[in-house]
Amino acid sequence: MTERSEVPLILRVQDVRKSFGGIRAVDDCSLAVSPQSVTGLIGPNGAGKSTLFNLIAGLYRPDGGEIWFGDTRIDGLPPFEIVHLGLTKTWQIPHELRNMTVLENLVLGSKHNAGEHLTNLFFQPGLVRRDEKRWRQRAREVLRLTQLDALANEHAKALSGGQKKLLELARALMTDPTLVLLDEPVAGVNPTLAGNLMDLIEKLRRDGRTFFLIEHDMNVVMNRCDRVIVMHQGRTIADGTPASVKANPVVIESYLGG
Amino acid sequence: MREVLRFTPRSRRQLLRALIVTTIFVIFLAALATLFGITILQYTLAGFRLSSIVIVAAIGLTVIYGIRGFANFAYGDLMTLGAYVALFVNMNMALSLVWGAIVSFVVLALVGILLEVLIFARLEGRGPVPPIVASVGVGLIVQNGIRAVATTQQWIFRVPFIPEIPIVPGLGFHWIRDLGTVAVGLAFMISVHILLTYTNLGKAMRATADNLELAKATGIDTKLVTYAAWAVSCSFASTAGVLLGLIGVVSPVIGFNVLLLVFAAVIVGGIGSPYGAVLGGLVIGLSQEMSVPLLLGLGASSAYKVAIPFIVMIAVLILRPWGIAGRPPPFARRVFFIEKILDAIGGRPGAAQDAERESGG
Amino acid sequence: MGVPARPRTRNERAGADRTAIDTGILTNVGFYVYVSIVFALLALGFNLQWGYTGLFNAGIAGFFLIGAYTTAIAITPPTPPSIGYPGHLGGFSLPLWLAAILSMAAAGSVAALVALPTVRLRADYLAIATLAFAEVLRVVAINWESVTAGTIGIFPIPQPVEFNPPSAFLNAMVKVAIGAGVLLILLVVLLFMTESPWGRVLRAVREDEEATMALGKNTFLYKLQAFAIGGALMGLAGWLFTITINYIEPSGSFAPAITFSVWVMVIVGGAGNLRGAIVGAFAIYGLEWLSVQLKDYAPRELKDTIFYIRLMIVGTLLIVLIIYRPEGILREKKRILR
Amino acid sequence: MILLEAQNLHSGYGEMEILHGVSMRLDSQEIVTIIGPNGAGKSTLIKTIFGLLRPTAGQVTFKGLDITGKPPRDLVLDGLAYVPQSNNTFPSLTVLENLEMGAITRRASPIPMPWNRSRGSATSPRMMNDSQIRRRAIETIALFPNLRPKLRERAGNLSGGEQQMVALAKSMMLDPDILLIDEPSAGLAPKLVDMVFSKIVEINGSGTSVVMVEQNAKKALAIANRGYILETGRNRYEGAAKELLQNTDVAKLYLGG
Repeated sequence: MTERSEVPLILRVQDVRKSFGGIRAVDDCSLAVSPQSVTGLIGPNGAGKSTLFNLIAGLYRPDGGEIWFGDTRIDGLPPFEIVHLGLTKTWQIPHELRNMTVLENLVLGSKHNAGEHLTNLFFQPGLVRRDEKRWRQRAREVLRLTQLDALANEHAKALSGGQKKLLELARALMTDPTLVLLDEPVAGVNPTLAGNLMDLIEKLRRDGRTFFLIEHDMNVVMNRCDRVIVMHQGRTIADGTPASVKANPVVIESYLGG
Repeated sequence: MREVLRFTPRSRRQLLRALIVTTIFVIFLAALATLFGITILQYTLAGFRLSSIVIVAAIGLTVIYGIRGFANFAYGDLMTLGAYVALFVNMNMALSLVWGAIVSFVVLALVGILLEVLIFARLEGRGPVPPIVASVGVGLIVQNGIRAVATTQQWIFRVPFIPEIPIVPGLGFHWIRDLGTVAVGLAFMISVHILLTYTNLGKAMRATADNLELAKATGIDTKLVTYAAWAVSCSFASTAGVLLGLIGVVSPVIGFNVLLLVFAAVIVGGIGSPYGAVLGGLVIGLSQEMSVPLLLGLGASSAYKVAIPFIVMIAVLILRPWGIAGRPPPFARRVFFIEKILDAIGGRPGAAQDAERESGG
Repeated sequence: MGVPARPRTRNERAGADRTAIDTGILTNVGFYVYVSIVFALLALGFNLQWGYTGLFNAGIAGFFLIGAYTTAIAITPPTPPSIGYPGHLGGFSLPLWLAAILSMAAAGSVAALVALPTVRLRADYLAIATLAFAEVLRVVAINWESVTAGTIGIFPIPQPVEFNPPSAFLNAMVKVAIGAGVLLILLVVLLFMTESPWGRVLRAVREDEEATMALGKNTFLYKLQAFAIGGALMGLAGWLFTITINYIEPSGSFAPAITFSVWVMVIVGGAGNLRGAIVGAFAIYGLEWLSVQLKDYAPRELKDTIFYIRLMIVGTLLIVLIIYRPEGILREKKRILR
Repeated sequence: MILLEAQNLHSGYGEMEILHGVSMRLDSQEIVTIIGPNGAGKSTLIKTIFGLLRPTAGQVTFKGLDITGKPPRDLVLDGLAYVPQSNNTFPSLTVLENLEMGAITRRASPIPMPWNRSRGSATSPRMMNDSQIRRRAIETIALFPNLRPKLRERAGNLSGGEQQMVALAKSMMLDPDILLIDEPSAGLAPKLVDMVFSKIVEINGSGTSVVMVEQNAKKALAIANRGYILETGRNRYEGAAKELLQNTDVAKLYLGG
């Protein structure tokens, strides 16, 4: 890399492309996210935001371009390795594990849990027990943090839409990520809960985590994000503070039409 | 309407491609015949005979796959049922087998609609496994019902005796077994082509298979289309069953025994595509029968020929899971070790090795 | 047991065992119990694959066959070809426990090989590929006479314990004891495995593979493990079947109908429920056993039909259960973590 | 004259209610656009009107008749047409076949069957036979001259803009009274958006009233007579398109206040 900014970046996307059946969903998209920030990604429907998230998380393989997470190049890595590096994503439509309890959903987010490896089960039962205990404790902490503790032993399918969104976030936190990609975290969540959720994100940010989120609720984006990146037709068209983005004529045009 | 009749570049390209493939195949056959003697042509003939039956069945199977989205494991037994209905007409009512086939065609079409109404309509939207399980149940009922009613005895259709016509020593053909089967296979291929390209029902079927939601919003009577698909699928099964009985005997397992061949053909050709089914059927039928001299040459039993189609199928599943003629889905689930291997040997089959399940699932 | 004049189907054999040995109802019940245990092992294997991990295996009979033939070849004394019998690979006279390990290893590793290209595919592709695999294996078993003795099959397979004087009742009881012991051990081990964090990941894969991947799990590896271990269990079932039945042949015992019966057992018992799978096995095999028992009492014209009627009942059960009780009669229980 | 009217519609997906009482009306010969930020319930409204979603409360009337909860098939026969936002063509069918599908509800069955009573008989003037449908397809395609050389191409092989044209042409096959369009501009390059919009104006000129859901508010309002602005499942503003264009609050709605 020839140019290097003074502030180290936690995520760098460079000229990433992805097409589906002749339609370019993401078209030479480049952007960067600085650490310990809450960065918003906005743009009209079909701008390629969710596809970009899937590309970053390794669920799709880019047709071209590079994705760097800190100092690691992550495009082409399988999703589970990317998670282990500290990058997690949530879904716009919650992917809760329906027939498992909320607590089970969370404990599944454990990282390097000894009990998840078959050999340890038989050869290191003590370690497995200790690990599991530790992870359950951690899961309970996260549940308290996300105010889901009352629902710990409910099946995930029994939760309301908003609670499922919270569960998504809680589960993502279990993997102890440094960067969380949130796909519409407050869509379908009632305003009070949404407010709490964003407060929680703010708190976690102060603890050192970075959030990169797609959101359509402009109040959230304008009031809660440090920086906003705007995508339109598969590429970034603006990048800056919420106020500057709001005033940017290119953005207004892409949203309102020119 | 002149432009409608003119060949479009696409169909011209296809015609050209078909011609090239045919020429290569003929040259290949000629080479084989000079190398191994004229008997190889007998195996080729057997291959075509098997192919025509497999094609008829594969088209039927794939039609219901396109509309309903599941692999019908009862299909083999429905073929058997078709053969037995024809047998009943042929023996008990002492009519010609042609009448038997026609009656069986109609009866099986009704059976298909009945299956949809009674069972499969209730399993809509539950993923691929529940209908597979239910279809196995249907298969068990049909196969054992036949055993209970008609015993496990083997039967032979009453058809006029015609001796085989020798062409050259070591090569001969039989009017009914060889020409009849291949002709029926061709006729069904052509009629399915006509159904799908020239009739409203066929177009509506293709549209429904493409996009069920849009079909409903367009005003297509998707329920009627589903019934029609079942009728087509099961009546094709009946004809395939009659042909199977014609080249061999009628027994309660004739259909089940070729079911896997039909599946293999459908997968090789690309599941859900009737044209792929034709291609897959040819590949499967020819590869099975023409492998016989090869196996004998290697000193193996010719019974292993039934394994050949599955080797072809597994190869297709590894390299091109959407089949020869199928279109790659926009997202196919990523398999990292296969990607790594392919990257290592320096080539990936198409960019669509990539992620995701929505369209696959 | 003499040289059978022709290969016999399994239901015939069941009848033959009973009438030839003729040691009363207890031996017969013993027969029911140990064959049920064989099915229970198959059901446990399939449950691990489908019930826990969502991998729909239609080739159960194939892995069963691998286990059975591995055992038969491993434990039989030398059998030279003779008139009317082609002989088979074997003569190793290995101990039973070693044969069990070999069977599991053989079936498990073949399962892993089968899984490698297929577990990434949709459920119906996996079903077709595995069914095809099992049928090809059966064709090989029928035709590879120098190894498998073809359609005639491998026999006699030594009894686990030879009694003097020979006692069918004691033999049956020994087999029941072996079977019950194996089943008990397996149940404990499997409960331990499936209720562990490892088992939790399997269930997560079943619920939503993509989400599990995004939680940092190598889902492909887990699917491979579940499929291979399930296959190994089926291999073990083949081992138990071979040592209890004394005779194996490819046409009846390893036909697809075995696979379908196991499906019913697991669906009756409830996917993702180990005890349910065992209950299902005993219940559904009970149906077959009863049909054999009733055969002698049935009117003449129904004698042959009763076996077919049983399979028709199995088919009807599959349809009715999958429509009305897809989660099984015994539901998967909720896991409350403390 | 009021052609279509929705009153106090409550609707959504499953338990999740998205529309909390939305009303709108469409007069004949009008283009009405429904705009609003993402998640406002625009697409839900149009799907509820077209019978793809069942409202939990409220009423939809068409020419004064209650059509609430009528299946799409019957609505197509009544003279409504709907263009979904994405996946709006049949990819493996040719363009011509896609068009023919647009008229399939009025395709007279060669054999009168008891169950296709609602479609009338082959002699009913509303019914068409194959050659009439073919003729109608050629007429319709005249509106979209760039599709003409591609009649025999598979729709799936066309570009995004062309596919949008095919979807429009397909919905115009029966010359509907009302065309409901869901975000015609989504995913299209600006030049193509202009082309699509000019087509919609043309369609409107031929006598079809249009309800158009759009995100691209300015362009949509530029061609519309009136507009409705939704926010979180409720009516926020309504009025003549020109007034809405000048309303400064609208921009705030989109990019936050």
